[in-house]
Amino acid sequence: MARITASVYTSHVPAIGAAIDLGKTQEDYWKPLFAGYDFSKQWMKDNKPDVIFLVYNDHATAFSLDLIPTFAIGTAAEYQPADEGWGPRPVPKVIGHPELASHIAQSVIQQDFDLTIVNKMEVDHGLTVPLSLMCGQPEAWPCPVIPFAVNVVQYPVPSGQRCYNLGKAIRKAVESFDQDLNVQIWGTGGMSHQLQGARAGLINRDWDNAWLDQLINDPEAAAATPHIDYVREAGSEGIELVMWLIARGAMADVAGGPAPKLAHRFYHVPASNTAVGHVILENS
Amino acid sequence: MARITASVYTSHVPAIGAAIDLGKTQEDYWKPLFAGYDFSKQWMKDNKPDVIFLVYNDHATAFSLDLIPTFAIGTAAEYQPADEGWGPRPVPKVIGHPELASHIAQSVIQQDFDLTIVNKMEVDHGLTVPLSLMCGQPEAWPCPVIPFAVNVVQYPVPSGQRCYNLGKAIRKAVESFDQDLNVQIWGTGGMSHQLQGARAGLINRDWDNAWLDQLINDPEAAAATPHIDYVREAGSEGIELVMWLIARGAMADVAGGPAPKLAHRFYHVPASNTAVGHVILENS
Amino acid sequence: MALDKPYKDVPGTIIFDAEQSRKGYWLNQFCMSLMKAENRERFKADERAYLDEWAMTEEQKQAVLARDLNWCMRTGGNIYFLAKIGATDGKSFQQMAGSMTGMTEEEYRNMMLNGGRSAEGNRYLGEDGDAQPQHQPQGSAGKKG
Amino acid sequence: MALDKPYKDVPGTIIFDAEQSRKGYWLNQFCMSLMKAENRERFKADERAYLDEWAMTEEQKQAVLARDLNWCMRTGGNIYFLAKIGATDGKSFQQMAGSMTGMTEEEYRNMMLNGGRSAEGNRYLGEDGDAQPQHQPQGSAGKKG
Ligand SMILES: [Fe+3]
Ligand SMILES: [Fe+3]
Repeated sequence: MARITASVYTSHVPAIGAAIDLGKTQEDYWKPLFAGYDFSKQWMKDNKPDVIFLVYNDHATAFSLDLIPTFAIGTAAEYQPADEGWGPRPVPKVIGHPELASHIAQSVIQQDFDLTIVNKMEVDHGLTVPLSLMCGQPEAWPCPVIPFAVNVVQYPVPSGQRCYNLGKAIRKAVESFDQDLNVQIWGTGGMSHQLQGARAGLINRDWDNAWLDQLINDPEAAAATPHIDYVREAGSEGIELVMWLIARGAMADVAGGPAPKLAHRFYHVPASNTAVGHVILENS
Repeated sequence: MARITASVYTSHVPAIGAAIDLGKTQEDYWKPLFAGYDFSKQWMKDNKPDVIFLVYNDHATAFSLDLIPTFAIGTAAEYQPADEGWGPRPVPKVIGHPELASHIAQSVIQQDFDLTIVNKMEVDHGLTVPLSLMCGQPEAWPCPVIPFAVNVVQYPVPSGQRCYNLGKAIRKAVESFDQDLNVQIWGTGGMSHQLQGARAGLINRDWDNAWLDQLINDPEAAAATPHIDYVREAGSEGIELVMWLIARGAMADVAGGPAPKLAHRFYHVPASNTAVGHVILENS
Repeated sequence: MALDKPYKDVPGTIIFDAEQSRKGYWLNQFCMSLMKAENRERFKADERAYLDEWAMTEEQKQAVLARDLNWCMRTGGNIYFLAKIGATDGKSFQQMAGSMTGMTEEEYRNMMLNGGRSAEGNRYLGEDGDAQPQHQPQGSAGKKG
Repeated sequence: MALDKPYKDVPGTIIFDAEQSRKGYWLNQFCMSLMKAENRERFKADERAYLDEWAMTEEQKQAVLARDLNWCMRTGGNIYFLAKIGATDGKSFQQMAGSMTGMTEEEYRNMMLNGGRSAEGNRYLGEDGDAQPQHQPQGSAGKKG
């Protein structure tokens, strides 16, 4: 039986990808940020998963305004890093897990989540930057990845509660897969940031950390955060945090199991326009 | 306030489109079928809607295996009839209703239906054949149409219950639209047919009519029909009937209003491989 | 436990699920390409050469060249995709569906005019209806045997 | 009653909803085209000619030519789409975001290094924070006034 062993949460700022790709991680600006992921890189080696279910959002890359899926699951064999305008990131291609992805799609649709199934897609920084942060610069990513894209670009985006409930459905789906697989679920994006208008650059350290406390210890409360709170308190792009709730909803305690172990927690301002948050939770 | 005044249900067999386009409607084979829609064409003139919300499925036309949305709503200004391999049907282009469509999308997503929003799409016989059956061969369709495509091609398709609940959400969405619009909702596809394998040509007149009875008088029961019953009793393509439940769920009685008036009911075998069912229900 | 697939015991029927979809991906994508008139022309001009542009298995290509829709379906084809081949050949959906039963066009058309195939005996594998494996092919092709 | 849009009272912020999306459709689709290197080259070679290939309004074209991202957003642009213009110009997301505040690059960078813009006074229109309309443009450009 497949099982979800841990969840990882991290911001996915494009400038972090550029810093890694351009060899700037030891510069004064970036050093404290990457230091926060030293633990995580070692943890990834010690806790290598068989598959990563990676929740992220597409940033007008694979999906234009022609077609905007609320939830899209990648069931393809592989995904190329996209050219977002600066040229594609020099990172390995992403190998998928079609069997598990199709299985999860089937199970989750039967649990009344109206997924879009995607067999051809390029992946942008939303997916590749978390991999870089957690795995460094390997020749190949350590395991297959199932991309799961959430619309947080055009309103209305799914509610935090919907995302949290989806996480519960994903856990059930994973646990009904025949093969014995160690699956991690990652929630990415956030934390507070606003990339637009006169209010660009908004950061809310107190709100972010209170939300992290809730995410870890009282996820039902975090899931109840209304959209407008994200916008008002964490900036218009802070809404990306709903994606963390998908990963959190898939943890064992939500289904009546023991509380997860907090393996790591990190917070840093700034990375470009953004507050970076990062948490690792392990199921016991 | 916009309101749903009636729902229309009809099969959308491609051969019916071909019979119309090639002027064969008065041939012996087709005459009894089209006679069943004489009432409906007059009814459409007497009950001209401002907008038709047209639930149908794409038959590997706009959506390939690259991307399969469970539910896709068209918010575009217009849609061209597709070339499904025989050349495009010689019918008018379909004019959309972007404002109402976007409004419904927003409302329904906030009611936890995970729609895909589509701004560029060609429409196939699933959408154009019902228009031809109900409107004949006009220079232009009588009103704007919002295409709503349901995946019934690749399993798992959404359950009948999910579709029925979606109908309820669509009714709420329509009723929260500011403009005073007369909206019809059409559910298309079905009834019993199987287009594949040694079992091709399956028709189940008794089952179809019992299901129609339920659809009209006990829609909760119709919505509870499991997928496997459609396949076993109504053929592998009979599953299209789940789309009728979206239209039925949007009727007033489902939300506590009075029972709808049965304006018309018709059943005919065969049209090519298919049993044709057709119902018109009016809200009082 | 794996997902429930209750549709595996229906005779003469392949449900197009994720497993079939994976198997038939390139076959079905090839079919989609026939929605463009210029591709239909290129396919008709040299079927083999056109098929070789696609990452299909050799068996899938043979099944297409043979216009054996049952064979196409076993290799992952879906009828709505395969219909683009029929459309390219100028065939109707009734001709395509009928071709999968072993009946002649006339036999299949008459069956439909007489109310279609009965569900009796055709609901579960192991019954004795005309769609069951032990009764294939049907129609005059079947009666020859 | 119409749908609730509680996000209309946040200062210096345009939420990209269906209404904005309809307004900005061609502007944003033009931006998407810049994800191909050859289109970036063509755009750079003759911006006006390239823009004229798209069904954008004249105002949208002017806003792009002026590289005024606030103006682009008012005409329906979304920042993730508009970012492709910045990428074509070799700009970072920080440079793009900063350009919308009226601050110089250095001022904006320093604000971020000092912990970013505070939410205080910037939650509701009508408060007195630095993102409020009465305090635009910000930074040295603002101080000149
Ligand atoms: Fe992001
Ligand atoms: Fe159909």
